[in-house]
Amino acid sequence: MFLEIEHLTMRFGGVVAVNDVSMSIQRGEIHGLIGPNGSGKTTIFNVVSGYYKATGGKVSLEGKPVTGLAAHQITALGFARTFQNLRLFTSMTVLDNVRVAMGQHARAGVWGEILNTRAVQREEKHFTDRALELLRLLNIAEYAHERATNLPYGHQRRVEIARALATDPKIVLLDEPAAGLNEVETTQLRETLLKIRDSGITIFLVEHDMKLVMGVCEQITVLDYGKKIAEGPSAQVSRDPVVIEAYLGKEEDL
Amino acid sequence: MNIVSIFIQTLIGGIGIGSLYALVALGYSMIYRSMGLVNFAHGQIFMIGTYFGIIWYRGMVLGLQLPYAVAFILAILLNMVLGLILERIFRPLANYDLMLMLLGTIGLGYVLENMAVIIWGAEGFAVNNPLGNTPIMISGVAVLPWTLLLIGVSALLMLGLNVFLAKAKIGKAMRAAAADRETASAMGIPVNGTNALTFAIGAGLAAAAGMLAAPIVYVNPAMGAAVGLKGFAAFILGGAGSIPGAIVGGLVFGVLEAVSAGFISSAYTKGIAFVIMIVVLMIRPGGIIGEVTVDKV
Amino acid sequence: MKRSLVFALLLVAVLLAACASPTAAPAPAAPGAAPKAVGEPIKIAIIAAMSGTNAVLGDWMKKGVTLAVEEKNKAGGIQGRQIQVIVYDDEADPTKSVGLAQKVASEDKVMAAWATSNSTSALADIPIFAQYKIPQFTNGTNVDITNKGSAYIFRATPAGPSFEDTLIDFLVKKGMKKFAIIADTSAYGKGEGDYQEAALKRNNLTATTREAFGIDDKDFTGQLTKILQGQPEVLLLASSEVASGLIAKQARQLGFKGQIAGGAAVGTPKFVETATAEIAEGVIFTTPWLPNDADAQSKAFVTAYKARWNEDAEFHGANTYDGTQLLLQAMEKANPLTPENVAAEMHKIKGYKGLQGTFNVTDKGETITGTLVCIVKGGKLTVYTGN
Amino acid sequence: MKNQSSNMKRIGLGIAALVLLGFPLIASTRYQVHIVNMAGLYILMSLGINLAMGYCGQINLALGAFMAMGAYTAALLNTRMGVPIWINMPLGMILAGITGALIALPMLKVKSHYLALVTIGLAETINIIIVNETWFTEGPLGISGIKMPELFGIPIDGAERFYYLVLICVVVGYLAARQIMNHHTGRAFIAIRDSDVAARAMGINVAKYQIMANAICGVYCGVAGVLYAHMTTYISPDIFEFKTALFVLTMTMIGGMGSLAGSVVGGLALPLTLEYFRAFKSWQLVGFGLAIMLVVLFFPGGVIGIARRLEQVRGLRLPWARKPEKPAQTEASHVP
Repeated sequence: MFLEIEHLTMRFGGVVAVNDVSMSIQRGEIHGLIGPNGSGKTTIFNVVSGYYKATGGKVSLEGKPVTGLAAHQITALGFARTFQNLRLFTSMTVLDNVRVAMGQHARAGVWGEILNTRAVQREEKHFTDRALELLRLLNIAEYAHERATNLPYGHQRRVEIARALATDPKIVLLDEPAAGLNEVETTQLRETLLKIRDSGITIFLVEHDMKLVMGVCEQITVLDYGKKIAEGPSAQVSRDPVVIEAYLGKEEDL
Repeated sequence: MNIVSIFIQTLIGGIGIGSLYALVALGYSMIYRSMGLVNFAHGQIFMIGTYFGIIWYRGMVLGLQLPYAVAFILAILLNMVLGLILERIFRPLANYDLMLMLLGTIGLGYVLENMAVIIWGAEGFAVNNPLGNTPIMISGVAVLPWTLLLIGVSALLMLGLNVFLAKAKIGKAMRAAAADRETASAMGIPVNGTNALTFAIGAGLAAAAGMLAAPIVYVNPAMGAAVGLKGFAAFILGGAGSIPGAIVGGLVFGVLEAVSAGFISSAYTKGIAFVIMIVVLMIRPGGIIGEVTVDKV
Repeated sequence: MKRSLVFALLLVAVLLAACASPTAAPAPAAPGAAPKAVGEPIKIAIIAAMSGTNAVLGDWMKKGVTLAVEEKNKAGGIQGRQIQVIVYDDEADPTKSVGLAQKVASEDKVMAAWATSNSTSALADIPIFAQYKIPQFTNGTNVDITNKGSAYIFRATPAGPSFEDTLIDFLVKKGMKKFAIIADTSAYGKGEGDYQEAALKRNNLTATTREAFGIDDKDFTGQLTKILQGQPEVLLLASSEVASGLIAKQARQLGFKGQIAGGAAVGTPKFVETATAEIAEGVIFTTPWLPNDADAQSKAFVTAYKARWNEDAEFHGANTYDGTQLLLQAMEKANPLTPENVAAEMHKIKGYKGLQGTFNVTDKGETITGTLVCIVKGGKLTVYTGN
Repeated sequence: MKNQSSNMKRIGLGIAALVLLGFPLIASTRYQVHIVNMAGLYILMSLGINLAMGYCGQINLALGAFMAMGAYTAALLNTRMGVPIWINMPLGMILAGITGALIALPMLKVKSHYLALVTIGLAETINIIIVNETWFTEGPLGISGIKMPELFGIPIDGAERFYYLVLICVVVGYLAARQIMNHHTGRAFIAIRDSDVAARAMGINVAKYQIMANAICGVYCGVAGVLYAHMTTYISPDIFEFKTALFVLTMTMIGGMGSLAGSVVGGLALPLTLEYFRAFKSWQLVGFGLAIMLVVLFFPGGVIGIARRLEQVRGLRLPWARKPEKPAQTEASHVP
């Protein structure tokens, strides 16, 4: 298995946010994680990416254990993520937002940077080129030198995705990337997701927009009250009566 | 003297000075909880408050020599007026970054201290003790009547403040405004007004501390800096913004100093107090009573 | 692009502004050069704490020096030239003091400088005045000041050990054996504490306890309680006037019945005021000069001081007055009148009778030794006359 | 157009370089050079604190302790073993850097005003150690008789010659800081300040960079300390008290926190302005206090902030001028 989550439990004081959830993700797939608000989706993301320390259970990527590592170490293993509420580096340009995420590949060290050695210059050029490439992938290259927070909301979402991709991940965790986007933007996002998947990166997606989820995800896991209530191919899950009752039933407008 | 009475003797000294720290720390805490402002000029407000009272007691205004109790009340009232003015000036600072608050209020400290130098001179004076310098002996432990008064009045003030915040209508309004500015505002509480009152009470407490300290210390414009720093330490140690925290912090810091001076190493008194404080903060980053805010993702 | 330019120009503007500072003299820098013009006043600088906790020391220095200079000016000045005193506040901060020493040496081109009333700042300034060959006067008591090998430093008052040796020899002679020391951690307090310990050692004694405190401390219960456990006969104070006063007060309140004693700082009205007359009663100290001293010279000084400053004279005013008299003498003799020659003439002064006694300037720059044992009586500082 | 502005820039930089190189010649007294030398040391410290606090967002009030590390290293080695400044400098930098790194350790746990107090406490503790361990540090009286440096037999003994040493250090320090900020390390600092949560997700080892920022700050202050010791030839513990840190912070703030140029402008402007107003004694300090209050209340971006506002530069922002999204992280709201 590529990503393996086993018996994951997360408690905050007396509240059980995630209760004994196990699931697995195949390499190269787009895997959706859905469920009503407060069902523990973001908590799972936060545990997987190292922000919370799981109360129980374990996570592993390609057989290597992830649980217990610090967030930046987990990123180094090949995880990248975006945030539900945008967390861009607000005083940096779009380009720098993306470049800073490549830092784990910086070999220079502070001395090399001060001396601005040939190797550092090469590395810097490589960062810039790669960052621009990612910005082009997300169609925001023209804003490279704008301050990130000056961009429209939808574009800021794309900067977050570009930034996540810049860490050179094996798997990206996207936390509601379509939130706040209009229909056109959502369509573009869908194409972007497919492009990312096609470039060999696995996607783990938390999303409320069912059309998007059903359109791109091969596999879906459904949570309710912190428990897994269903999983399987999207077509199958969308017909699952338990899911309809627990989730779709509550939000008829979808 | 046996070891127990030696310890008690040391402890009383620590509680005395600790009560002063606590009163000053309460000022920090009151202002912090209402406005989110860390007022680094509070030591100087304490100093000004002391002068505001002592000038009446020593007949420095129109030759009027008023009784100490009257001077005490005047000090509190005058300093509260100063507090009201300062609150108006610093209202915009409340939403700023800590660094800006730090510098802005330190700037105020410079102004207050040097204005005091200009008005009252740099030299300062000793204030005679209205209750005399003869200690009361209780089974080998010597206690100055003034120290008892100091501890007693401090305790009363702290108790009074707690009751005021808990029971009085305006106190409740202040608590509400401190807890949630917007909701309080929506409920019709004049938030700016309660903030001004909070600031004034903080300044009043500082004046009270100053007047309680005056007969046992030496009054000069530089007296605020040291007390201000220790009051700040007490405020942080107890837990920023917590009323019981400020009291506990002040007493702990005072006792810590006295005990390390008497029993560990007097040369390292301040160092020991600070190191213990740092260790406490490493274990409880929110202070002894303060709450730790979890970094939400 | 534009920003770098703005920045560069800002930089230039600020630097040029520095060159045009309002106190700047138009002449180019020439270290140690003396003013040539005949009618031009001779300048003497005072660098001392004029604000902050030590302000009182600076104020006393200003009063003593100014009084001596004004008297001389009235009498016609030096070689027909008037003397001008320029006062600078170093806030007792050595960094500021060093800057000001540079300033008076290179901009004001002074004939001599009083720098400063604090031992640390005085020490900091020594290399500057030595470099410019300008005589530097201090009333700081730390022994190290004259041990730095400068030919331009002069101490207008006895060094610390003169105070403490006399004091402790006297007390030991009176039969005291158990001494405790409480000293602050400043240069002055720690220095005096060390001299007290050394004096005790000379008498084959050691302090029962030596305790320290920070200069900002107000409560000494911890230290004093510990000291009292050793049941000392004498409590030696080594700190500033105010802290010494507070400690004396608290020691008595904690039930200390023995002798309280100390050096120069204890022999001041400020100490008595802080401790209160009641508690200061009987405190023994040493000083080279007391305001109610009997001889005619002192009486004249006390009267003149009171008339000029509307304030009672005290020890620091007297020693800076004495030092300035030495300086004026040296300036009279210096030919031509340059700072370097003044310093050389200073070293030749022997047997001058001043307020504090007879001055004999040594190679190191000490001018006087010897202190009197005194006692606080009825709230007044008096010479000890008992047995 | 572009050519013209780059020519203007060249001319401007050329004038600046000339003034900088010729300053001791056009200064009318040695004292003026001394004041500018001191300003140079403050600029170095200000650059350090700008990296750690302005860019990386780490409150640090222990600058005096870092400076003391450099100064005491130089003073002790020079007076006891005759070690020259050229060896003391790297040693002082290393020791001050290590001190900076150690002081950063509590930062990993303690935040905001708690951190302000912790750094004050650590600095005080270091000061108390210096005061009390007389056998090693000469105690409160300080160390005198430090030698001024010498280079190839030429003594660097006056303020004028020392000026060039300071100038070289400031220029190198400034350029080094610029290089750091133009590369990954600098970007990581800003990322941590803007959102340490996101920074971690981008693979940035927040703790490592926080420690590094403070170590670098320590190195800058260490350089200032070594220079100070050899320049004034005397040091004592009271030089390195809290007020020094405060002074440097104030000048950084007046120049512009989060801007390297701000460090330079503030570091020159504040000491020189104070010099102008020396004659006003206590009023000078009242004015100083009022000036700080005015800057904080009305121009929180400092001089550089004003310049930028005039320029209307987009894409850059002064971190300290912003209001935090939620006012002042109200822990207050948790209090019963």
